Amino acid sequence: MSVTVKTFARLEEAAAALSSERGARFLGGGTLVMRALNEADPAITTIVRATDPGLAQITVSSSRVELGAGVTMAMILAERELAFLHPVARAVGGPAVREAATVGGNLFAPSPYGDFATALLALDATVTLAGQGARELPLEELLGRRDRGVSLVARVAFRRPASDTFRFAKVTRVRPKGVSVLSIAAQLPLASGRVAGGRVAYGALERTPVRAKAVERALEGRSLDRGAIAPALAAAADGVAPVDDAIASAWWRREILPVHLRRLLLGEAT
Amino acid sequence: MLELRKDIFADERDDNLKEVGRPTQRQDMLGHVTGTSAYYDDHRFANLLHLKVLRSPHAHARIRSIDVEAAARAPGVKRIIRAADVPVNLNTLLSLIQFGKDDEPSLASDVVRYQGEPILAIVATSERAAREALALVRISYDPLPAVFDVEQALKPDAVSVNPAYPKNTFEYHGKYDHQKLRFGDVEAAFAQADMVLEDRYQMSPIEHAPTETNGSIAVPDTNGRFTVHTSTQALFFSLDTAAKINAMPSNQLHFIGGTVGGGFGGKVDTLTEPLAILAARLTGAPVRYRMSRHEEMQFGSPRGAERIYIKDGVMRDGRIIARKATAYFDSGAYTRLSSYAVVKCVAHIPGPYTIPNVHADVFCVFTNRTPATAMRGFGVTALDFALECQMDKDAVAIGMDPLEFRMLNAYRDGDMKAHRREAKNCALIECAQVAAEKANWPLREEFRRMSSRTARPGARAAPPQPVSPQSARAPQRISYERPAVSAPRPADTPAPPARTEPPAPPPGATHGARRFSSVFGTRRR
Amino acid sequence: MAKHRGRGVATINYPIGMNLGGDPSQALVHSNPTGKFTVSLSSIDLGQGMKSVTRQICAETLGVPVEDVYVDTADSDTGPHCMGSFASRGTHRVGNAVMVAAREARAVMMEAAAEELEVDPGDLETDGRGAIHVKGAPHRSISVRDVAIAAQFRQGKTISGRGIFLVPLSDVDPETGEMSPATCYAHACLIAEVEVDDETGDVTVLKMTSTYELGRAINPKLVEQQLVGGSWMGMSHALFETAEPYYPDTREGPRDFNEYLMPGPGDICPHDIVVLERPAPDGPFGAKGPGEMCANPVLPAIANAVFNAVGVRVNELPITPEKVLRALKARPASVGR
Amino acid sequence: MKAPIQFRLNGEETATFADAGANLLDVLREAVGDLSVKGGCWQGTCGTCTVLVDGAPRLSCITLAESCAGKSIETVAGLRRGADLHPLQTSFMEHFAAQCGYCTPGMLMAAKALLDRNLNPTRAEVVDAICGNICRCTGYEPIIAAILEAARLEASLGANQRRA
Repeated sequence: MSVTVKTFARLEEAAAALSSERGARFLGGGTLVMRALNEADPAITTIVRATDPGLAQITVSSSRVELGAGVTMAMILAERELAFLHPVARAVGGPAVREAATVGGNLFAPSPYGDFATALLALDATVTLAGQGARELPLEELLGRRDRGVSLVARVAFRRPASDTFRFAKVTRVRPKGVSVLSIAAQLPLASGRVAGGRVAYGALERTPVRAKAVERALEGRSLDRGAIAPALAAAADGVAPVDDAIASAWWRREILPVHLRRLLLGEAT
Repeated sequence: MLELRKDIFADERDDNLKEVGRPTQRQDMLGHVTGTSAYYDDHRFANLLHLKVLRSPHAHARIRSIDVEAAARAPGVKRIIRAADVPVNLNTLLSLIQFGKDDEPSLASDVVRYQGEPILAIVATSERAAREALALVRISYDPLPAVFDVEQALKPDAVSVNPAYPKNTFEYHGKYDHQKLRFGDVEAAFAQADMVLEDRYQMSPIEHAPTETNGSIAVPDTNGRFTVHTSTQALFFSLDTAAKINAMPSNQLHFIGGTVGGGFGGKVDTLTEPLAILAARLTGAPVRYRMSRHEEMQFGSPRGAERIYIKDGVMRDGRIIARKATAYFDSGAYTRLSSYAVVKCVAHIPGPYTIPNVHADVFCVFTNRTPATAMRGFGVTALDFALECQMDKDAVAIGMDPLEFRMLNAYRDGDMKAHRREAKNCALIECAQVAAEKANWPLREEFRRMSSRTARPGARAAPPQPVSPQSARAPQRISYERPAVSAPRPADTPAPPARTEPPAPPPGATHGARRFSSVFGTRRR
Repeated sequence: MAKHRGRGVATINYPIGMNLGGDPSQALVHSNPTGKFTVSLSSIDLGQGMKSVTRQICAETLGVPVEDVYVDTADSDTGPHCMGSFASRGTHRVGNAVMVAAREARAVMMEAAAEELEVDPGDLETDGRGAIHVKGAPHRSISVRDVAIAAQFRQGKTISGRGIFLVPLSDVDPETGEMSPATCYAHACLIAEVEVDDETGDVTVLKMTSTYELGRAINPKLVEQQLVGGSWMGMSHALFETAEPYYPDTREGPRDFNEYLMPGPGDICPHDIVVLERPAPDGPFGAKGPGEMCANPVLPAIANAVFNAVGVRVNELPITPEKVLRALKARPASVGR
Repeated sequence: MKAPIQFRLNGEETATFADAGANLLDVLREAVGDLSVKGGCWQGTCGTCTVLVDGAPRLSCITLAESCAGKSIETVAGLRRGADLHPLQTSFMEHFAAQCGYCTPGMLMAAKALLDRNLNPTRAEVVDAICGNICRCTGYEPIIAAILEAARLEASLGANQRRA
């Protein structure tokens, strides 16, 4: 019994096909689905594709950024306006993977993958689902229920961060590129030198990227200097439950989390 | 990046050569850069079938029942191979040189002994069809307790892993559960030593990770022969193993290989050829058995984990007077080649040093994990890690420069090794001197003047026999023109006296005093 | 936060060929009718350069240019027995077998040349460029090509040779372990420089300096390939690699190259290598074998460098940053923050 | 169920049939017969199968074959320039940048993807270009050196052509 590949011109049609069949999977860049297909994953009976040009659309205004779910890491690296995201896109695999890996796919990549989703979480991104009753929901909500039911993402959107307020660090054993031990993304808008409405997210610590809410609270109203961030560092691991995997143990992830958070916040070299 | 120091040992070499010593281009390089080098899988055959094996999800379990009905009916399935179909379903790799008992089935029948052990094989028209059919096989297991730690496995109440070796250890000389090394009297020497240091070292299981995974294609040839394109590292070794398991005369098999995508020891075990040939016989079609990367990583034999305990007796003047080693090779569920590595490990103890009292017990232990096999540095890599870390600790303990400490104890021409053969053709000291010079590692004058060629008199070694100029100046001479094994016969070799009095200082008291005095207690670096 | 530098050393030796011997290899050498030679083996080239090393040994022994020799391997119908490519036995065992075969072929070639030149074979020498001439009289010369044609079509001689090399199997004394494990040993000393991050336990290898004694570098570039690639693998074993990250617990075993950690191209460091040659009495032109040993000194040298840098010993491989950090935290006066 | 698929392979129009869901690697090797492309993992984790699709490096083992319909595919089989080797091939040879040779086709294509865009790469850029390609033999250094050298070769070649 071989698989069927269905290709649609419009995303809505793809979404419909996807929701109409349990064994249907949407093929983005292929880094996850093609591998499963090569391993003859019996859960996959149909591959759904979409050639909808909207999928690969990047829209950048002075205040807002919209990324089609099919936008690849390579496309982001080619977009000058998105320079603040280049370190994140460059952190995803080697050049060949970056040509394939998509924004949408990264939202569903299991830990320790999902560095780009981690960045989007810190950017307070919203996700627009395709298909009937297409609706917008916070990325955090999607990550919470991504394993239940198939939802096709059309695009993500977020407010464009003020210059120099977005930071990203990926910790990996292998240089220049390896799978994350952990990744930290932070959006830290400053009002008269103090953090106002900051967002911090961790990747590769749990099954999905997570917000570091204790750290966000501890940073609120603080300036970014060694003394002022101390409470945030103390709270670095509050409410997060790191996992053991082939890359690193939960213990080590927990131990080095505050170290790398400090290095990120103070702009120290890692 | 690489520099040849022709000046050193020049008197022992004839450098009047035309082709040897030149940086000639590799014969296979053009093929490599044009993508035309032909590896085993770069041969195409019409109606090629694909073989995948079903692997045990349990580390240790009794197989209660196997139901292949649905799988047999699955699209593309040509044949399902069970344990009973394997002509000789028990083998051990070194049976070819009569070392060890047959202990490993090609396909498990009643009991699985490690997670990933093959139970049956499905031959289908595509790899996908084979994989899909595997998912339809129903097997029920009675899980059994499993053992994963080498020292736990040696406890009397431990689970028995391998029925050929019920005590979980390979059997040496038909009577011992380990290989011994005995030289001098370590206990007496420990009692005399200024310091005794002991530590435990643990190697990890390591995957060879060649970029080309293990695989082979067996093709029915004319006149009842089979051509086998293979990734093996050992053509006849694999041919003879496959012939034995398939109960075929060896000349019915035609193995072709020789261009292999990396091996590092991981392509000696003949993991795919026997079943590929059997499948080709049973179906009359060419069959490819190519291990997936996941299989290669977890179920292809790894470099085995070794646990090594080292205990050294050291004198403040820098001499190591005793070394005791106890080592456990984690062989996994079956022997494969670990039994051989144990003997190689014993031969390597105590490392490239002359130590008058050496004692070692090395065990090949069975546990419920993927069987281990050879890897680059087999039997030695982990031991060198243990020995050289221990050497560092010894040096620190007596406050001596770690490199000078090694040079001081380094074996030299004429020294007696623990396995009772005379050291010859040594060069450890010269390597240390040149590396130190390159790295600006300070060595004192007497260490810069040392030589591997100055034989050392004294109780620590047999009476030095000067290297005869003839043999030294005739590098081309090879051993079938001389006694095949250059070491003296056991009988001629004076065994070192088992001593109760403290061993004499290595190079004779006075010489030794001169060499060591300046070292005494000084700490440098 | 502090990064600490340190360096460590290791000195090792390595036995050449299968332990206790008993691992024969054979070779066949023959000339085609126009004086080009084929070496037939069943030995395997898995990247180490078997084809190239035996090719140079054969050319040197025959006295012809390396371009005139081609090594054909491995086909069990045409290549005679070889134990296999492992135990650092290729250059030594197979190289020796090829030498013997080439000597036999050379003897016939010289006889045929002598017959053509009407001199005594003992008075002839090869020039290594494809010609054979009378010693001291280069003008009395004949090309290997013409010799081969003459041997084949006029003299009815086969310019060919058979070779085998065997260190006979020896046994081990059960009580004392007395044995003859190997006939020659290669040697090495390696010094590693590392930097250790005392907040994370991360270890970076900054530089390696090494000396290897290999008997004879049949081909220095192939030796360099082994030593550079081998030291990378040594670094990989020391700091990264494990098929069972929680050994002896078998969980979380890596399934792919993302999960199986090895140093990337951004992790490598400068490596100064010096090669010494103390010929092995029974090696082909004195050669031993660099293939396996080159990874071995790196593991302890790095472990010792880590101790030298931060004063902790990690006795379990791989030396992961986690293990270093645990050791640092276990120290009473830990971490100089 | 097989479907027809057509693309340009090393400049030649190529048509074949592919199983639904087949990856580009298997189609190139099994259907088209371009055996210069090697497979190392079929997981997208080793880079051995790297080819260029419309000039961009792609892991052919996780690229849906039919998604390449009408596109231009480059493999190492098409790297030669007539009788001459590509500067990358020459340079890999001169630097002895291959041992077992199995990762070499993927390395060469990953390197070509870089040089096609950048004839003056830094060492860091070269390292990034091959960071998705596993080599178990060489320790990478000779490969990095070979690519840097090839870039210089190409640059001077291009300069000469411009002068001519």
